[in-house]
Amino acid sequence: MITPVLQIENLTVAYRRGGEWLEAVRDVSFHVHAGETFGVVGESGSGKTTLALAAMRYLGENGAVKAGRITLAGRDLLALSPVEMEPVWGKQIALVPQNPQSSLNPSMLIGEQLAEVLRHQFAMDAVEANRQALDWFERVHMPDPDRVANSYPHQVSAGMQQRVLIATALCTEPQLLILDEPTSNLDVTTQAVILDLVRELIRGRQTAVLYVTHNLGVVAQVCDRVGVLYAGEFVEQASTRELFSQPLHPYTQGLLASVPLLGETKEKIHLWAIPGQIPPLGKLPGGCVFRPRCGLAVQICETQPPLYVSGLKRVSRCHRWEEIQKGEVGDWRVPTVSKVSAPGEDERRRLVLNLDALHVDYPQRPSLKEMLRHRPARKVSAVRGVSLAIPQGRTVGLVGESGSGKTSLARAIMGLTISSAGSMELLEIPLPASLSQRDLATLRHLQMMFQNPEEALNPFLTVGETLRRPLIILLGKSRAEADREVADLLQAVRLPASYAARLPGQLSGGELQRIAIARAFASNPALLICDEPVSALDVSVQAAILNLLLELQAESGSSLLLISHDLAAVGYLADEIAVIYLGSLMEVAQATDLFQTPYHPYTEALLSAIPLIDPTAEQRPIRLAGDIPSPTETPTGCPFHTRCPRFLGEICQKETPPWREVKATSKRYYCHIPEDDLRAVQERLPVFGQPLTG
Amino acid sequence: MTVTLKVSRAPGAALIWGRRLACFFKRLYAKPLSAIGTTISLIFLLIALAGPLIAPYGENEIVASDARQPPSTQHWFGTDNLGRDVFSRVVLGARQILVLSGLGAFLAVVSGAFLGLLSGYRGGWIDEGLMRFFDSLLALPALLLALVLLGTIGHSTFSVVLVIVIVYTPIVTRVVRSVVLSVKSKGFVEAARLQGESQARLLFREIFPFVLPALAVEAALRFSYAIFLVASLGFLGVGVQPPNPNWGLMVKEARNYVDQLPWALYFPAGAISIVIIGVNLTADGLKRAWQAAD
Amino acid sequence: MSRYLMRRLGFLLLTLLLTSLVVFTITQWLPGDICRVILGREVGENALEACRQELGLNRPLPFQYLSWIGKLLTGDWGLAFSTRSLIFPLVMDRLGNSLMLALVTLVISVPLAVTLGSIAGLNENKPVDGTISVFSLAVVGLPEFVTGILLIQFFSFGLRQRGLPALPASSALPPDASFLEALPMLILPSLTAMLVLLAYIVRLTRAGVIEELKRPYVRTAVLKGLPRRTVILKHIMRNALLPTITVIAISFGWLISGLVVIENVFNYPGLGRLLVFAIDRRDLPLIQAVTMVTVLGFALANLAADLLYALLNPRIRFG
Amino acid sequence: MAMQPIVQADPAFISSDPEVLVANHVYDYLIDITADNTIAPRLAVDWDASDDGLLYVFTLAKGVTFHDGTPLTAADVVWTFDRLRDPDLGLPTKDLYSNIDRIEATGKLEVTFTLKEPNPFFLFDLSDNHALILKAGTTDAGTRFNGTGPFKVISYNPEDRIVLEANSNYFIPDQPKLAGLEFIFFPDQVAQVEALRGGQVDMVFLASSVELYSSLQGESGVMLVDVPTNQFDLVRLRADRPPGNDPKVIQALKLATDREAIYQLVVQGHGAIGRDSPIGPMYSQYYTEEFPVPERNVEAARQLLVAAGYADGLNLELHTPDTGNRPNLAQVLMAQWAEAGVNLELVVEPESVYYGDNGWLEVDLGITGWGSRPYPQFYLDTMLACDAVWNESHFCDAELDQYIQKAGTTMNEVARAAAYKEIQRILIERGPVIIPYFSAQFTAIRDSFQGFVIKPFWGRTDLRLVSVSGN
Repeated sequence: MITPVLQIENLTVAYRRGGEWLEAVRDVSFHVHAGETFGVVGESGSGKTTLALAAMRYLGENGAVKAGRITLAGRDLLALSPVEMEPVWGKQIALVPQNPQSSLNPSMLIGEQLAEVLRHQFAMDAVEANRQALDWFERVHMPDPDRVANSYPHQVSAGMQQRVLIATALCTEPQLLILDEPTSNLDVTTQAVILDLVRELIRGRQTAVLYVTHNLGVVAQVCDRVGVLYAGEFVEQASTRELFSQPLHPYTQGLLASVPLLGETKEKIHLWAIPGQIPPLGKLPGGCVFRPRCGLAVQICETQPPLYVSGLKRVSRCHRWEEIQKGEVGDWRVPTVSKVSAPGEDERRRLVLNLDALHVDYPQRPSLKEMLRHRPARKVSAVRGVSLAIPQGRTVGLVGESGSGKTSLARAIMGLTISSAGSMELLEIPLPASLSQRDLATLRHLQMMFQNPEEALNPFLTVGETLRRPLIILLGKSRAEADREVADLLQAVRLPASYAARLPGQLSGGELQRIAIARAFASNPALLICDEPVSALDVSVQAAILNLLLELQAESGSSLLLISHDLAAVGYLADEIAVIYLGSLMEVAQATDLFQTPYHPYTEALLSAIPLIDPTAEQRPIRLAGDIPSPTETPTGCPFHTRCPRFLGEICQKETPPWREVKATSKRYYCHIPEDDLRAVQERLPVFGQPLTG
Repeated sequence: MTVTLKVSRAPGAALIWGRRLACFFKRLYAKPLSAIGTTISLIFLLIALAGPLIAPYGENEIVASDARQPPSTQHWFGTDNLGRDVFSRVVLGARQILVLSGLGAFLAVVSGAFLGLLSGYRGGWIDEGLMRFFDSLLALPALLLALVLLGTIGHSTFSVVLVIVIVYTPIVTRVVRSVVLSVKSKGFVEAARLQGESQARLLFREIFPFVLPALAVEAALRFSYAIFLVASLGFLGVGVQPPNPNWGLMVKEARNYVDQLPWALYFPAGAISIVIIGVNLTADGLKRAWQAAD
Repeated sequence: MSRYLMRRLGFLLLTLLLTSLVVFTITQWLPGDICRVILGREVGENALEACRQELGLNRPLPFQYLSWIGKLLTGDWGLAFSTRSLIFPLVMDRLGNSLMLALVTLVISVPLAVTLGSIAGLNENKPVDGTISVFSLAVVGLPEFVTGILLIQFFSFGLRQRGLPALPASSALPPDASFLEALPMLILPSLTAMLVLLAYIVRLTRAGVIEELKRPYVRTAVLKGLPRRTVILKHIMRNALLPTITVIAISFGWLISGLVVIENVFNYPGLGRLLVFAIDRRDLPLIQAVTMVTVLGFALANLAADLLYALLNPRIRFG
Repeated sequence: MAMQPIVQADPAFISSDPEVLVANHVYDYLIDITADNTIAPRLAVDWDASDDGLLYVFTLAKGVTFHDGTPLTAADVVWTFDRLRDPDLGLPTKDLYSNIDRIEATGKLEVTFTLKEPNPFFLFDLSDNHALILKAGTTDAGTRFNGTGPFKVISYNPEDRIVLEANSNYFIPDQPKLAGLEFIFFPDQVAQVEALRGGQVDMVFLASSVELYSSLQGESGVMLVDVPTNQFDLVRLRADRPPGNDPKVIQALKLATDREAIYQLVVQGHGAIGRDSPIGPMYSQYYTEEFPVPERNVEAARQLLVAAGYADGLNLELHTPDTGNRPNLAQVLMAQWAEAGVNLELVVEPESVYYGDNGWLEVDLGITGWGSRPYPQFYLDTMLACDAVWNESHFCDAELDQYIQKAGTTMNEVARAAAYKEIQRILIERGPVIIPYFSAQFTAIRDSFQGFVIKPFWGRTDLRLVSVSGN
């Protein structure tokens, strides 16, 4: 048994908060061999980052290792003093951090930040170090390495910054590489490129890799073995293939069931949501830590389960793992029972919202030169002529990456940002561009939900006061009536009536979002816009919120505009989906049709970039070159032509493409390539595997 | 110096505010430094309020026979060249300087809060115009502006208060404006706008609670700087009329005979320093308590 | 970068214009009669009238303002009413003295304050941080005149009474004194100014360093295996010093206010004493001239700090 | 030497001590006043007056030249005095010399003055502070110094210092004894004392500041000179409108004032106690203590005020310049009068505001400082006579006026002394003025200097005789 590079046994780490010690990680053991990629999956608060930092011996002042051993290539790290750790940090361990923007020194040239490591670790002279640095930039496929080396971090895109950090980490050929959520802040297309790079660099080396993330898809595509972390404890460890095909712990099964697979619409399956939420640090239930949320909890579960060996190099911390293995209990993927929303019989259903060539521009502060030569001030056009119709009672999804203008569109509809051109109609009545010009009746029919639950509620007002306000102002109810209705609203979002007296500070992210939903539905609006409703929440809580939105929409009959970067979640919830890129729509189709060929090249790239949860599925890699162009100089002709893998040439650059109808489906797409050519090319190689059957 | 705010809110809210203020004070006394500072500030506040009761003599009461005596049981801080009891003048001086600076600082904070809220929330040309004007006022160092103003509108307590307001309102406005700008873009403010909340209620129910902690810290800071300014003006003999027991003026008068009557100089000078240090420590404590509360 | 420069210059000019308006209107309400000051109190009415006419006090205000601005820019600052002497050389000479005192104070206190602030910041909540913070909190409290008088009592009287060589208590600089001759007279005033400035800059630098330590790029630097000294000097200090530069500009404003008091305590012939002299004499043009010079100095200091900040901060330099 | 900054260089406008001292050494007077208030020759070596007192003939010293070399002639003297008395120019000496009929140069070095009426004090008038002889036709006396005096000006830096050097061809042989003079200006006196202690200056004029004087006691190497003078601070109440026009109020204020306490507290027993009349002990031949000054009686004062209709207290604003001992005097008065029910509100102002247009000649209650004059008549003519130009108390008493007129014109010494006695009686009985003290003048000079004699009006001190022993 060759000694593993990283060996962690019975590790317990605790943080001091206000005098008492709270255990973030309890009795964790695992090891990583050279050349092996071990994934640690867990939601926020599960202690995965603490584990990564503990492995590097870089806990903050108030964190300390209470028990256990950490050995790196046979050497006990806990015995070393910080000064002795310096060479270890330099040569043997390396970290790729989560948010690249703030992990580079803002006032130092990028090239220098890499060269200084080479100079220090290998005693290179300046010239040699700079040459090597440029060489490493080549290896991480950095476009135009010279320019990047001589520019500052704020002048390059997030993707490029992450490449610099990867180069910095690998340039000293460390024995152990730790990646802490390296791509969670990146767009899905950029993430795909970075993941390819990581896989390529690891394959050639004997480096042991510890990959920490909350994204199941990424783990499936990158890691060899996986450990599932819940509330500071490993509940399961297995090879990636075994874990995804046959999870042996209720929490893992619940996770896999609560994440919508690409292509699964609400007609096909009903997402399983794990009830309750993650226990706060320091208040753990007795016995099995997952007991309060577990569907299979029985009497024995009150005793702390050990890590049962459930297979070759496989463990599971569940008393009933054998029953799960035999398939007797616990399968949550349940096909949809009832038709959630009856598709509209009369096709010419009333349109709740109709956008006609909507434009949103932000004027740039003109520089003195421009003022003198009175050139028109440059402007950032975030939304360029979007036309969209949302029928009564239907859910329309709007999918796009950051910088695609989806939030600007939402704010323009709500009147928070004033649209510069185009018209809007709400319930077939013209909608004034600015919020201040709209009367209460219009406001009542148009509500919005925000992304960050922490900022959705005023921390100084109780939940009751927040919910009471729309009832009084928009629906003109009296104080007493409003108070009574608050209880009903709370009940509708599955929260006890006693929450009315609570302050937002005392609630979890999931609960806050539920109250935000209650507030939005309070005035029974015709249209509710949700801007990234679940992206700020943990995976296990997302499913519950998506299902809640589904049920409330069905009950109230209002229509929903769901805005997100997560194509899978939108695919599950929306009836119709529109894909937006650089302020213009690329493709609009019914949910089911969107996942059938022919795809607009951008949609195709999106689909191939999303990491699938099935490790066995193959995906044809289609990668977009360069970065999203800056909104001030928008490309002529087709906006996507600068990065389109199916670039035809002159025609894409010069002429704006027509909208093409796909026969026998509801799909329309915005591209010069005719339908048949597209279908021919795309059908030979499926861009993403078929969804997990059964 | 506590900013007493008469907020008529539902009982629930009063309870919350009560608890919030209580924990504020608890935190103030948590750290040793701010504990000392708060105690000093409260003691001097007490002296200012109970001034006439404590002071054995009037602020200008002259006992010709007792002139120029060192500190004794009868005159704790000794007497000055005109035979006035230094201890009484320091105590009554406390009232005069604390009330003057307190009033000035309070008015500056109130007007600063209002202007800050207005320009922060409304933005547009009001914000631009106000900020440019305040920039020009801030270009004049505080004491310079005070000297020129006092030199012109004449020496009276009213003019000193006016100077404090003119000198410090721009600074408070800037602080409040930055808080408003950061809160204005938060989700719940926009949600309130989307639900038809009126402008006024939006400003005072949604945004103002966030401004309050920063305002309290700024108020304490302005209060200590105001004392600093009033004392300095007193020393320069501007803005205050003898026999006003302004500590700065007492130091200036005592300076001529510092060799024979050193106590007439050291006690007022000591008083000034201790009060300012006390209020500074309190302001520092407030800032830490507020940051911890976040 | 040039856009940033142009905008800052634009603001500077606008600020100066507005300040000149503020100064001009304020000084118009000066009670007290200049001519009475000049001609003494026994003079007859028609002599007063002649004097008012000569000094142009009767012309309508806008004209007075425009002619004042015109003269201000061309350097012809006219005669000081009370001393009947040319204002320009008088103010420039006093400006020279004030700048000398200010520079001596800044040259010593700024580097000292930045080092102390950084040390306190780096060892947050350790004993060394405690002592530095308490010192800076305590000293900020002492008004200049209190520290000034205490220093005189101790270094001047105290030493002389014990027969030791004592520092001069008053700094009445002979007009053509060289720097060396003036040095002993500069020690006490600049020491007083330094105390107030030191405390102010230390606290702000300390906050800057603490803020910087929390930033993630520090963790990256440490995990690169770089020695702690390089991490501190090359990474942390470079970014921590940025906010300190704006602090130094603001402290210049503090210094000017402080100097007004210090110059009066030590009778140092600087702009501060000249201003109090002018206000006491209700000498209109002298007050206006001194105030505008001070404001110009203050505004230029702010501009210099802005530019320095932009140069060192790549985010602004490269837009 | 340290002193307050001078504001005025043109002799015609000088008023403060420093200004007179500087002018006194750059220019020369026709005739000078000695330390004991007698007339002494200076530019005029000899003079005689006609029996009817209307004609005065002066003979000028020979060989006198201005600093720019031009010789002094009678024409210069005539031009100087014509300028001083010219009604159109409105100079301070306009009224003083209004009694002169004409002035002629009756010889190259001989000048004759013809008066309209006899004036026993004419010689004193000619030795007034402003009467320094200028070169005929001088226009820029305010900025350029061209006198005949013992010192020449090298440099004048208005707000910092003025440097003089000895005038080699001064008409009096072996004078001045000092090689040069340097007057350094200090706005506040405390700094002047520091400069003396620090060795930066050799002489400091402390005016009437008693504190600084006592603080320099026992300072090694410094000689302190204390000279009683007739300089006094005048507390006066406007008598032409309420409340001042009611004699009961005046009497009440006098009764409420404790002169002994003021004398001890404000001037610490230096100088002399005042008796409410400008005729101080310095004029031994006219000064009398015959008439008793009202002793302090708070109860009587209160009764008088109640009788005058101010039962619930008399509120008054007391204006005073912020120089000399006047602010201290104001604060002591405030405390003393408060016991009698008079509530004062102090308004301490810079001199430029106090002597401004609605200042000392308008306010109801004020404190004005009056310099020491060689002869008392000056005060009576300019301050107390009905038509006096600076009658700040607007007091017009026929009987008093009659005595003033008599004292100012009679050539008979005995008659004049009797008139002055009556004037002192009237002022004590019903004059709306309180003069609590006559202040001494203090000077501190390094003991390495000799021949230093201070005059009552400090500015006229003569430094020509001062010399340095080898130190």
